[in-house]
Amino acid sequence: MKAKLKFIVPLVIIAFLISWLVFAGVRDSMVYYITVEELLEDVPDVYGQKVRVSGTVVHGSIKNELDESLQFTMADGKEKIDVEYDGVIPDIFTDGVEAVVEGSISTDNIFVADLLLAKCPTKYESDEARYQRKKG
Amino acid sequence: MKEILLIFRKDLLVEWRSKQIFPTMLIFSLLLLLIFNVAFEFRSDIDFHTISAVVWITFIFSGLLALGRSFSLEKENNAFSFLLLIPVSRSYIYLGKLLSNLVMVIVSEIFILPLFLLFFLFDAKGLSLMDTILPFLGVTVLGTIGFVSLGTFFSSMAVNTKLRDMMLPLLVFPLIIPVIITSVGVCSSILEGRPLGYYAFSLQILVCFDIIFVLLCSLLFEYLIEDSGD
Amino acid sequence: MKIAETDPFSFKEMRKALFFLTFALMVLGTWMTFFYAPTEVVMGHVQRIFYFHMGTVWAATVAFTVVFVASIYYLVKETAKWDTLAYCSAEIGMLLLTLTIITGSIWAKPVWGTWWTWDPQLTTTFILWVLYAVYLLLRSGAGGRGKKARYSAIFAIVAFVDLPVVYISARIKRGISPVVFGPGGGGIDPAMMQTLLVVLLGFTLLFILLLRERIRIMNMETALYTRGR
Amino acid sequence: MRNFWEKQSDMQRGALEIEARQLEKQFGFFSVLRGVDLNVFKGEFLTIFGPNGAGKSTLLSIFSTFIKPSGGEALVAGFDVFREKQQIRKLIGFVSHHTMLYENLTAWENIQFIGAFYDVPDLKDRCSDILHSIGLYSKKDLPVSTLSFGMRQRLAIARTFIHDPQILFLDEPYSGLDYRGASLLTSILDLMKMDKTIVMTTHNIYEGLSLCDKIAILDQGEVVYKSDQKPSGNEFQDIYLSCVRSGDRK
Repeated sequence: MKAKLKFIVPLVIIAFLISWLVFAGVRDSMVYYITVEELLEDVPDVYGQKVRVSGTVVHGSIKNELDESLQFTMADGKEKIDVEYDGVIPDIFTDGVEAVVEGSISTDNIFVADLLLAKCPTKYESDEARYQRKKG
Repeated sequence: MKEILLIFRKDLLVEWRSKQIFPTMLIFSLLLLLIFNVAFEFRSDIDFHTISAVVWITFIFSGLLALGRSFSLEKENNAFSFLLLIPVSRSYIYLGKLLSNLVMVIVSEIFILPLFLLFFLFDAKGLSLMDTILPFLGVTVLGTIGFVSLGTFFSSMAVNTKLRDMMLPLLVFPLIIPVIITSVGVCSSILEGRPLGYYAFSLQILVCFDIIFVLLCSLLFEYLIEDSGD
Repeated sequence: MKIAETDPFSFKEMRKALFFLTFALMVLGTWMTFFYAPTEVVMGHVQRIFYFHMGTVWAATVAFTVVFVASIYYLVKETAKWDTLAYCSAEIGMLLLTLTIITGSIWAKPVWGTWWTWDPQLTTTFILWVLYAVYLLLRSGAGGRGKKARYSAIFAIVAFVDLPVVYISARIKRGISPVVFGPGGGGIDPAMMQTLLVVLLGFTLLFILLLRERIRIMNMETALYTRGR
Repeated sequence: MRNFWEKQSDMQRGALEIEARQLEKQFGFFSVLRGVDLNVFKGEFLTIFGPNGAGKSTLLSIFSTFIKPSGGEALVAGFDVFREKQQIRKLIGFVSHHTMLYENLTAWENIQFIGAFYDVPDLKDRCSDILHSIGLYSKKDLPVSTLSFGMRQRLAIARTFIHDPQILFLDEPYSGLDYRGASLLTSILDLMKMDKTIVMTTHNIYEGLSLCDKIAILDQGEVVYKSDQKPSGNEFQDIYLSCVRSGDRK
């Protein structure tokens, strides 16, 4: 009995701690990216530092002309920032998509990105369903 | 409880007599320090996060060196077998070895840490004892408990495998990643001069990891050291 | 030496039935993936790899859970069959997880714009992969059979504690990987859901089929090796 | 100085001290012990012979609680090796050809470290008694690494008696010993067998036969020969060769 207890008590503690970690949430363990708002808060300390920022692409802001780099505005709540990017553009990159950019902000408040990632949607729907929803 | 202290005392006595592990760890750390500085081309603009990462890489590499050695010493003349004959719960044996390894690793870290901060931060401006050094040491102790608990556990496994000490980093590194992530994060926050509230949650997580690992390892130790004879 | 004796699951008919059922479901799942499931509105046809991706990651999860449970049983009972089960399951799980990472990568390149990024979910999956790579390595380097079995069982148990972290991490704030199901998830088109369920069932059966065959082979190897002892 | 080897006890022959019933051990798929039956009574000396890999060491490891058996039953001093390990550990001593000493500690520290785990009254006196009795008291403060091999071996054997175990397991104690060491060990064992239960495995036919009360031969995990009388050397060779199947296990 005593031997069993010696086994069970630690197991219960381990189980409790793991579930605490799961449910209390690993809140700040690793920030994969910051938001536009957080980025602008850190100005001017953040000039020249390499950061990863996420935001929504503002409708109609994408300028993608030949021989020039891609330019668009990324927003997040109230804050906005202009982004410049030269490289491969993800297929789903378009107006209203959530994007993640890696790079640094220059002193004239333009974000120069080395890498542009698009987040895939968390809601999967078919063409038809969206058409129906828009109609209704 | 008496048994844990007996094993702890014996281990420190063995190390005191042989003076093998401790100097090796120190010199190894200094060499790593040199290599990092050379690799960074003696730059002075290295950010706090990189410094914390470098410090932790050094702690873990030199720490694992000591852990591997501590069980090889037990295997000489099969001395460990005799320890297993003693009427003591096997988790006490584990806790005794854990305690002695902890003391050795932490003491060496206390020696290394000021050197690192000095070599990387040069002027050490803005480093106050209360706000930086002591919290840094506290986190170091917490992180070290996490990786030494797993390290002690798996080094007793590694010495019995064909690959011996080569196996130890393979077993330990992937498992201690949570500890590394958290410790490095907290250390860089401390260097940046953030208040305690900023990283308090990470500290809680770190304490959680420590408790989970120590409990799990002392539970499983009995199964680990059973002599399979082949 | 009668091989049949060493195979605890050797019911010939059941084996056949399982094989055909798995085959049928996999074919059906593939057909549904390409012809039944609607095209996703944002990502287009690329999104169809989602079903295969989910299938492999689900089966890998099942596999690693089996490794964990079998490892605990081995430590308690010390009978070889639990070790065989754990080992065979780990091998298949490793294969499935590798496929998961590859399909995920193929999916991420056009959609996100990169093959790999250190997003929390990707990182933890990678750690999981490394853990089981070490598990298989430990088996090759441990020494005798008894030691091999016990050491790898212990490692598997400790490693499994890392598994919950993998699943939390998808829910960590601000990952780039999608959280489709559960609270905070976006949801999924019903036809897509049906396809997914068929594929998941197919992969579960595929895992069971592979596991049984692998155990059979393992037992044959052992029978050969221990013959005449 | 009192000779501590001669400890009077009220033990009498007759009670069952060590018992194995259908003892099984598998390592993975390999059966190392298959249905071993053995009885040793209080005060008896059993010698187990057998070729390499017969399972002798495994059997002793099971009795001394290093290894958990896979099946069957084993009792040491009435305690079950599955469940009552700690009680057994208090009563037994174990000697092998490994010295199991810490090289960097002194002779005194080695003995005292082990003694501290048992509830030995007057530990210090006991330690010095032991060191006197093996003639190493003058060297008590030297690290073990500076002692000769014979001295270390003596120290290792003597250390086993720190808690005055009533049962002794000796796993190939003669291998690696030179002539002097071997004769010392024999004389110690000769004294010990007065009041202790001893099980020894050995390849050394002469020593094994001269000390024991009864013999057993183990081959491929099975007891192939058991006898309560000890045969002469020549008889034993005939028995051994007829019982042990030729050919290695692997």
